[in-house]
Amino acid sequence: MARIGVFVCHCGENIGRTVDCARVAGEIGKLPGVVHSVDYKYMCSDPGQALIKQAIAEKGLTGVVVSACSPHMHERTFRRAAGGAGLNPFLCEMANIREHCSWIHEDREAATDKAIDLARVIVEKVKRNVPLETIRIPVEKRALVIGGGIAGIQAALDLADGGAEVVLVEKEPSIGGHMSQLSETFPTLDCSQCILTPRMVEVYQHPRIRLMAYCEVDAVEGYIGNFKVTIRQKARSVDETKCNGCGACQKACVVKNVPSEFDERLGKRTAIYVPFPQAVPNIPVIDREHCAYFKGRARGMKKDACGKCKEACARGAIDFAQEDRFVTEKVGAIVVATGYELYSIGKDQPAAGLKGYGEYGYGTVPDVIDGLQFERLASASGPTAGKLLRPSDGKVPKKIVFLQCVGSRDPAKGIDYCSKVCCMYVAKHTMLYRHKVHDGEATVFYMDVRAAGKGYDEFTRRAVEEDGAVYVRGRVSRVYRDGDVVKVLGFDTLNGTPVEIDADMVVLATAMRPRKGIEKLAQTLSVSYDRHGFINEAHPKLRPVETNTAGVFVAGACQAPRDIPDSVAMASAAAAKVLGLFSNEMLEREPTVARVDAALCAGCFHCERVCPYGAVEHKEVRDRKGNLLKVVADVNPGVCQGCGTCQATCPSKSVELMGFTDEQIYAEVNALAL
Amino acid sequence: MKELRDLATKLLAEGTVNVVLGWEEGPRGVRPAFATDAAAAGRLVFDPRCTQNLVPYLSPRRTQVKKLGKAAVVVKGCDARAVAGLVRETQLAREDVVVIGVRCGGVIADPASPEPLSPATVADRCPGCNSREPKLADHTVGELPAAPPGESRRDVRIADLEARTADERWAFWQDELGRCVRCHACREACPMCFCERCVADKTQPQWVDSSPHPRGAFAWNVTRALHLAGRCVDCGECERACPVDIPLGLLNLKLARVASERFGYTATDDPAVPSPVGSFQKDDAQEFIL
Amino acid sequence: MNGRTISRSQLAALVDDLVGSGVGVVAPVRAPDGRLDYRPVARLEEAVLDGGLPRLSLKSLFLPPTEPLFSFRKSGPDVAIDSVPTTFPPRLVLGAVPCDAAGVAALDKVMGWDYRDELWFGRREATTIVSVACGKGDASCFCGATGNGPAGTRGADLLLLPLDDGFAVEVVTPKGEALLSAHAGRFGEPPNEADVARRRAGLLEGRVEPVGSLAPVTAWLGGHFDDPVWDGIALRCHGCGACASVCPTCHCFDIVDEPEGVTRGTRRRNWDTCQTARFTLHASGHNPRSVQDARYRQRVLHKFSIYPERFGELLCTGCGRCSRACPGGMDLPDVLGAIAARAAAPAGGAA
Amino acid sequence: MRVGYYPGCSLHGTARELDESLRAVAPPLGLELVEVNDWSCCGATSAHATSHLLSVALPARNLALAEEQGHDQLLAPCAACYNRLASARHAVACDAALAETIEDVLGRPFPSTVAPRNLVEVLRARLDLLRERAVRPLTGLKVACYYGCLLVRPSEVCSFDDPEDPVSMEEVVTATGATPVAWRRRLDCCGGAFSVARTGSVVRLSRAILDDARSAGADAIAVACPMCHSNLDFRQKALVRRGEAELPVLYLSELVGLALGLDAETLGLGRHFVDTKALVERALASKPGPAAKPGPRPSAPAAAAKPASPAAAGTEAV
Amino acid sequence: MNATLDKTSFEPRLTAFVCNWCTYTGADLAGTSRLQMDANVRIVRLPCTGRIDPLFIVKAFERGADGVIVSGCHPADCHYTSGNYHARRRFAFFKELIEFLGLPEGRITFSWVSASEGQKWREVVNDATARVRALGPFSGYPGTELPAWPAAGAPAPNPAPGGGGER
Repeated sequence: MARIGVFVCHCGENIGRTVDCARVAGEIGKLPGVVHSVDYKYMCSDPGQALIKQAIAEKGLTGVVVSACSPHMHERTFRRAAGGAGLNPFLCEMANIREHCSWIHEDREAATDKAIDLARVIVEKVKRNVPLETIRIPVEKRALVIGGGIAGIQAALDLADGGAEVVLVEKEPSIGGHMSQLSETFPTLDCSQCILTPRMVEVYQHPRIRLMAYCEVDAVEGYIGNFKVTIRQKARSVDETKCNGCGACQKACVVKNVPSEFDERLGKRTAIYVPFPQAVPNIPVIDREHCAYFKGRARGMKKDACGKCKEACARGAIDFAQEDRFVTEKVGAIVVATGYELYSIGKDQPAAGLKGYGEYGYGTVPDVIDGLQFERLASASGPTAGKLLRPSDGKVPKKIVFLQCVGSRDPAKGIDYCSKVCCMYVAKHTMLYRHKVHDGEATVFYMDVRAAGKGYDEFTRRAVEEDGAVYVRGRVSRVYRDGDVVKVLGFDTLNGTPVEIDADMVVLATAMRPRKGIEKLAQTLSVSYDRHGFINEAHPKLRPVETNTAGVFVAGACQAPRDIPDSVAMASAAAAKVLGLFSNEMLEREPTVARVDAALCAGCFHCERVCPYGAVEHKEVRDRKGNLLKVVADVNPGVCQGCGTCQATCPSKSVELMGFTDEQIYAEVNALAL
Repeated sequence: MKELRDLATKLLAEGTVNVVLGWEEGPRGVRPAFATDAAAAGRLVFDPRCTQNLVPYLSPRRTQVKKLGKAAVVVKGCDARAVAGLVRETQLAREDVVVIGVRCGGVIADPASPEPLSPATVADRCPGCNSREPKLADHTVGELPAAPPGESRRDVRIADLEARTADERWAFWQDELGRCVRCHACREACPMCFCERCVADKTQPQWVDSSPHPRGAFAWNVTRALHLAGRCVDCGECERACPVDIPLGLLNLKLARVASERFGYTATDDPAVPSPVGSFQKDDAQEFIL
Repeated sequence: MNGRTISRSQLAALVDDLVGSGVGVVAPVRAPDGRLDYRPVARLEEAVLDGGLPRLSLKSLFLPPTEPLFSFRKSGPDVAIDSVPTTFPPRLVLGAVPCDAAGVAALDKVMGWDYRDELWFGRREATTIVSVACGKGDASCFCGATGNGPAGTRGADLLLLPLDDGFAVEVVTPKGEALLSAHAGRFGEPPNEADVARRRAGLLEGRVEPVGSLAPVTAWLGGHFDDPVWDGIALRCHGCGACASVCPTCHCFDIVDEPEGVTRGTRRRNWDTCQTARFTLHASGHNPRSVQDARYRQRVLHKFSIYPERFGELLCTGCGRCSRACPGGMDLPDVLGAIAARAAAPAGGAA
Repeated sequence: MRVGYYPGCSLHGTARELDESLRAVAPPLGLELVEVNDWSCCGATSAHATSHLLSVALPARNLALAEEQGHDQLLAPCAACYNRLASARHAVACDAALAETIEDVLGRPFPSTVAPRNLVEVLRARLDLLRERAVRPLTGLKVACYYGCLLVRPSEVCSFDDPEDPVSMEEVVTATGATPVAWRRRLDCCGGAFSVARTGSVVRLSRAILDDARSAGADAIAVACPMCHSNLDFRQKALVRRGEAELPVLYLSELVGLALGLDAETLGLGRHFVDTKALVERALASKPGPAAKPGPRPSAPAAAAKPASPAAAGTEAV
Repeated sequence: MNATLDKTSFEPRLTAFVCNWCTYTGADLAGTSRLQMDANVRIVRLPCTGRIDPLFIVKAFERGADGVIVSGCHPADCHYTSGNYHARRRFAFFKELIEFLGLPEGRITFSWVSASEGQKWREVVNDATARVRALGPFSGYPGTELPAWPAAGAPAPNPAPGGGGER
C-alpha cells in the first residue's frame, strides 16, 4: 500500500496569501495512501528539505509530493533531497499551486479548492510512479560553436584551453564579426583590431580548434552528448591548402567596384576579396554574383569571360569548379554565438511588424549614415583610412548630429526594447570626432543616457565635459537635404523649444536585432526564440547561458542586445557550462524514456514513423528453439528524449513513457473527479 | 467460377500454396472456405453473396489458419485494400500470400439472403465503387460485370446527420451506441484490427470502460473509429458484424473523408502509398487551433 | 384445456388497464432500421406481436448487458456501500416468442443453483410473461429439435394463439391464472377446441428444421472431447462472441470495479462470452483454450452436454439467432447435424 | 462598391467644389456614394476644444445613422470630419466608461462596425481603375502633395498611412500621370481654425508652405482638407508678395477628375480664388481621350460665384 | 456525478492537457506576471502535445470535466521538433469525429501557447471557461448511475448534453 508524504509550502506568502495551506494539507491527509501531510513556510529552504528527509526516514515514505512552485523551479532540488534520504528521486513530484494557482487567483476559497485538486492529482500520480535509475550515455567531448564573432572566439578559446575539441563555424569568409569593423571600443578606447586580431590568430593556430569559416550549419540531429551536425562548406573557389594569402589575385581582379559589406557599402572591393587585411583565415573568396567569370558562365558563355586571378596566382590555388561540400561532425554540445545585425532603417523591413524611418532620409540623403558606417569612416583600415569625410562630397563635416534610439524603445516601429550599447558608442563617436576634427561640433539627440557599466557613465561625462559634445534631450522629427546642408529638425524638451540644425552629417544609432535567419537556425536546433528572434535562455536569472534544449548553450548578442564585455563574459560562462558537461565520462540523462512491452507489441511500427529521434529499433522475438515468432519495436534508451509521441500513436498502448505512463495520467485525470 | 476453381486446384496441386481462402456454399448462403485439397477447391464459388472480407484470416493472430501453411486468398477490390493495409503495417509480407483478385460488380449486404443483387439489397459501400478490378493481385479471374446498382445511402445519411444540431447528433448517437453490448465483433471482424491485445482490453489502466453503458460504449466507439482513421479500407465488415446493427460505417466514412480532404489520403490497395497515420505535413490545416 | 379467448380490442384495453395500474408493459417494438427490440410500450398499437424474433433475446430484461451491483465511497479508513434494490415493480412482457420464454425458464435453473441470484429472481418474480405462438420461423429455427416448438409454453405464464380476431389464451402457470382472474372481464369464452388444434398444427406445417433430434448429439458429446470433428471446426470463427450476446441462454458475465474518482466507484456486472481468447487468459499468460476450435467446442459442450448433464435440459432453445448474427458464417444447426451424423456412423466419416 | 458618404458642413458650404468633384469622379472609379440622410455636424474644432463628451457624441450619432442605413464604411472627405469620426471610435474602444455614457446619450451602443474612411484612402483603393481610365494623364504637371496635420495624425487613430513619412497622396498623384515633388512642409500645419481668431499666425504658416512648395518647383498643391484649402487658396492673395507667381490649390479629387477627362465646370474648378484656368488649359492640352461620363449634377442649383465668406470681408492684407 | 451545485450560477470544471516546454511554462509566466484568470481550469502536465491521447480527453469528460483545453508549442517550436505536428493531425481527426458524434464545438479548445505567451494563456483560459459556462454542464453519461427502472433492454434515451440536467 502506498505511503505518500505531502508537503504544502506557503512560499512565504506567495502561496499562503491566497491558498489556505493548512486546509490543503488537511484535506489531502484524508486521501487513501497518504500517511503524512504537513504545511510549512519555506519547503525549498534547508529546514524545509530536512522535513522531507526526516519524514521519509521516520514514516518509510514510498512517495513524496511537494505542493509548492513550478517543477521547473525546484523539482531538481526536492528530488535531490528525497534522493539524499534514500528515496528514489523519481518518486518525488511537485504540484504547482503557486504559478498555476495562488498567483493567478484572488478568491481564497476557489484557490484553495483548486490547490487541493492539483495536490490530489499529483498524489494519485506519485502512487503510480516507479523508481527509475538515471541513464548513462557516452559524451562526445567535442563542442560546436556557431558564430565567429568575439563571443564565438572567446567560447572556442576557453573550451579548447579547457581540453575540449572545438569546431568553430563562421558564415562569413573570416571570423571577427562586427567587432572587427569597429575603430576603437568603449570604455577604454583601445583599438578593436589590436585586441581582437591576436585572439583571431590564437583561434587559427589552436591545435584543438577546427576553424570552418565561410560555412553554415545545415542540419542537427541527435541530443545532448551525441549531436550529429551537418555543416555546409560554401565554395570559396579558392583551394585553402594551396593559398598562402599573398593577395596577388585581388590585385589582378578586374572587377573593383563591388560595395564592400565589411565597409558597410562605403568602400569598394574586388570580386575576389578578403574582407579586411587582418582577416583570419587570410584566404580570399570569389563573390560569384559579381565575378566576371561566373557572370559569363551564368549567361551561358562557353568561353571563360575572365580568369585574371587564376593567371595571377603563382600557386594555382584558384579553382572555379569548387562546389559546396557537406561535412558531418559529431559533437557533445553546441554554443550559439551568432551575434547581432543592425536594424535596417529604410522602408522595406525583413520581418513583419517592423516599420522603417522614411522621415530620417536614410538611403536617400547620402550624409545620413548608421553607427557601423561611422565606425568604418573612423577606422584606419576603413574606406577613408581613418579620416572622417562625409560620403556625399568627401568634405570634413564641421557639424555632426547623432540620433540615439533609432528603432529601439519605439513600439510603433515594432521594437520596444533598449539596445543597451548605443548610448556608449555614440559618446565614443563624439570623442573620436573631436579627436579627429578639433573644431567639429557634435550634437546628440537622446531620451535618456543609459551607461550603467563599469566606467561607463564617467565615459559619457568625459564626452560632454572634455570633448564638448552637446547633448540635447529630445527626438528629431525630420532629416532632409537642403542644398548641401543636412537639415535636422528636432525639439529640446528641457527648455521646450524646437531645434533646427544645419548639419554636415547625421549618424543614426540604430537598434540591435538578431542575425537574419536566426529563426531557421533555432528551429534546426529545436531551441525556442522570442518574438524579436532573440534566442530564449533557459531562465533569465538562474540559467542565462543555457537554453531549454539540453546541450545547446547561448552566448553574446544573439540572446539579447549586449556589448563586448558582457558578450565575452557570457562566452566564458557558456564554455564553463560545456566543460562541466564534458567533465564526467558518461552523461547522466533523465530516465524518463519509453519502453516497449514485447509481449503486447503487434509490430505495426507506427511508433517508429513518429519518433523524431529515430530511437525505435526492430527486435526479433524467438522461442527457445530459435524460430522467429514476431518482430517487435524496441526503444534505445540512449536516443529517446521522452516526448511520448510513440505512446499516444500506439493503438494498443504497448509502449510506456516512464514518468508519464498511462497509469499515471489515468490516475491524474481520475483524481480530478469530485 | 470455373476459372477460379481451376486456378485454386492448380495452385494447390503445384504446392505454390497449402490453402486457398475463398467462399463456398454453406447452410446459410455462402461462407468462408479453407480449401486445402482439389475437392474443396472444386467447391469454391464467387457471386454477389461473397460479401465477407477474408483478409482478417491472414492476420498473425489467427494461429490456426497460419498452421495450414502458405495461403492464397480470393479478394474483391475492397478486400485487396485490406491486404495492402496489412502489408503496409508489416503484419503480412507481400510475398507470403498469393492474391487472387476477382472482378466484382457489387455484392449484397447479407450473404445469407436469397435475394439477387439489386439497388435494394446492394451493400452500402458498393455503389460508385472505383476498384471493381483489384490492382494488387497475382492473378485476376472473372469478367468485369456491370457497375454496382443503386445509389449510396450512406452519403445521404452522413449529410443528414451533419445538417443536424450538435445536440440532435448527440441524441442520435447516444441512442444508437446505447444498444452496443461491447461484444467487439466489429473489432474481431476488422482486417485492420490486429493488435495483440486491444487497448479496450488493457486493464491497468482501464482507459476504455469494459461495461456496455453509454459511457463505455461512447469511449469504445470513439477509440475504434480513431484507430481506423486513415487506415480503414471500407470493407463494411464492422457494420455487418454488429449484432445490434449500429451504423458504425458512418463513423469510419466520416474519418475517411477527413483523411482525404485534410491529408489527401484515400484508401488504396497500393501498399507503397503511406497511410497518414504517423506522418504529417508542415502546412497541415490548423484552422481549429487558436 | 382451461383456455379462454381475448379479442384484439380487449387485449388493447387490458394493456391500458395494466399500464394505468402501474404495471410496466414490455413488448417487441419495431426500431427505425426495421428490426424488433423488446421495449416498454404505453399502448398495444406500439407492439408488434407477429414480427418474429426481436434482435436481443428476453434474457436482456432479466440479465441486462450491464447492471451495477453496488456503489462504494471511501473517506479515510471506512467505506460506505450504496447497495442496489433487488425488488422490482411489477411488469408484464407481452408478445414474447416461445424460444425466448423457454430460454428464461432454462436460466432459472443455473441462477438458483448453488447461489440464488437476487437480481435475477427479483425481476423474474415481478414479471409476467405472455408468449405468443410463433408463425415466423425461418430456415435457421430449430425450436422443435430443442423440445419446445413454435407454440411451446415453457417459461410462459400465458400463451396466446392467434385466431382470426384476437387470440386463444392458454393458462400455463398460477401467475397466468392470477392475471386472468384479476382481469376476468377482458377475457371471452374458451376457444373452439378443434379450431385451436387445427391452428396449432398449422404452425408446424411445412416447417423443416435444419437439424433433427438432439438426444443422440447430447449422448455422443459426453465422451468425444478429443474427437477429430473438432479440428478446424472454428477456422472461420472470428471469436467475437456476437452469438453469445444475442443468445437467449448464454448467461456468463464479468464483474468489474469502475472507479469514478479517487474515493468513489461502482461494481458492475457485464455480459461476457467464452468465445473470446481473453475469457480464459490466465494472469501468467497461459490460456487453456488458446485456439478458437477449443472455444467453439466449449460453446457446444456447455449447451448440449454439460448443462443437460447437470440440469437435465438443453441450454439452447433453437431460436437460430447465433447463426443469423455470425459474421464468419458459423452455423450451430449445421455443426449439430455433423455431430449427429458422426454419432450415427460409428467409425470414420468425414466431418 | 457602395460607400456611406458624409459630406460634412464644409462640403455643403465653402468646399462645395470638393463635393462636386468627388461626385463626378465616383462613377468612373466604380464608387457609389450614398449620402447618409439626416447627418449632422461632426463638431470639428469647436467641439473637441470645449467638451470631450460632445466631441465623441456628435460623430457617434453620424456613425450610428450610417450603421442603421447599412453602411460598413463611411467616407468623410474632409480631413477634420474624418479625424473626428476616427478619434471618437478610438476613444470609445479604449474607454469602457465612455462607451457606456455614449450608449446612454445615443440610446444604443456605439456603432463600432462602421469604419470611417478619408478621401485619400478611398482614392488610393481605386488606383488600378484610375490608371486604366485616366484618359487625359497630367504628364509634366508637378504637384506638391500637402497632407496637413489632421490626415495622418495621431497615428493610433488615422492608421491608413505612416504618420511621419506618408506616401498615399503621392501614389494617387502619380496615378493621374502628374509628378509629385519632394518638399519639406508636407505635414506642417497651415494654421487651421485660427484663420479667424489669429490670422497673423495663419499667414506666417501658410506662406511658409507656399514658399516651400514653390521652391520645390511645384505647379500646384494638392490638398485633401477644406480647412487647408481655404487657408492656402482663399487667403493666397494676402500671402503672395509682389511679383511672385500664384500657386493653384486643388483638391485631390479635382486632380483625379482632370485626369479622367472631366471638364473644369463639373469639377467646380471655377470656384477657386487662385485662378486655375491656366492649369486646366495645360491639362486639356494633353492628348484628349473619350470624355469620361461626368457624375450626376449635385441637386443644389449651381451658384455662379462663391458667396463672400464673412472672413474675407473683415481682413485686409497683413 | 453528484457535484455539489451549491453556488447559484453553474461553475464549469475544465481540464487542461498542456505540454511541459511551452504552454506549461507560458502558464508559469502568467503566474510570475500575476495575470489574474478564472480558477476553473486544472492543468495536467505532459512532456509534449505529441503525448496527448484522445483517450485522455474522453476520460476527462467521463470524470466530470465540462470542458477540456489542449495546448502546446507552436508548430516549428516543439522541443522534440515534431511532436506538435503529429498531435495536430491527431486532433484534427478527433475534433471532426467528436463533433460528428454531437459534442458541441465549444467544449474542447485547442491552442498553441508558447513559453513567452503568458497573456495568451490567460485569454485561452478565460475564453474557454466562458464558452463552457455558456454551454452549461456536460450531462455526462446518464444510465451509468444506479439504474433507472425499468431497465428494459436498451437504457432510457439520454437527455442531450447541452440540456440543463443536474450533474
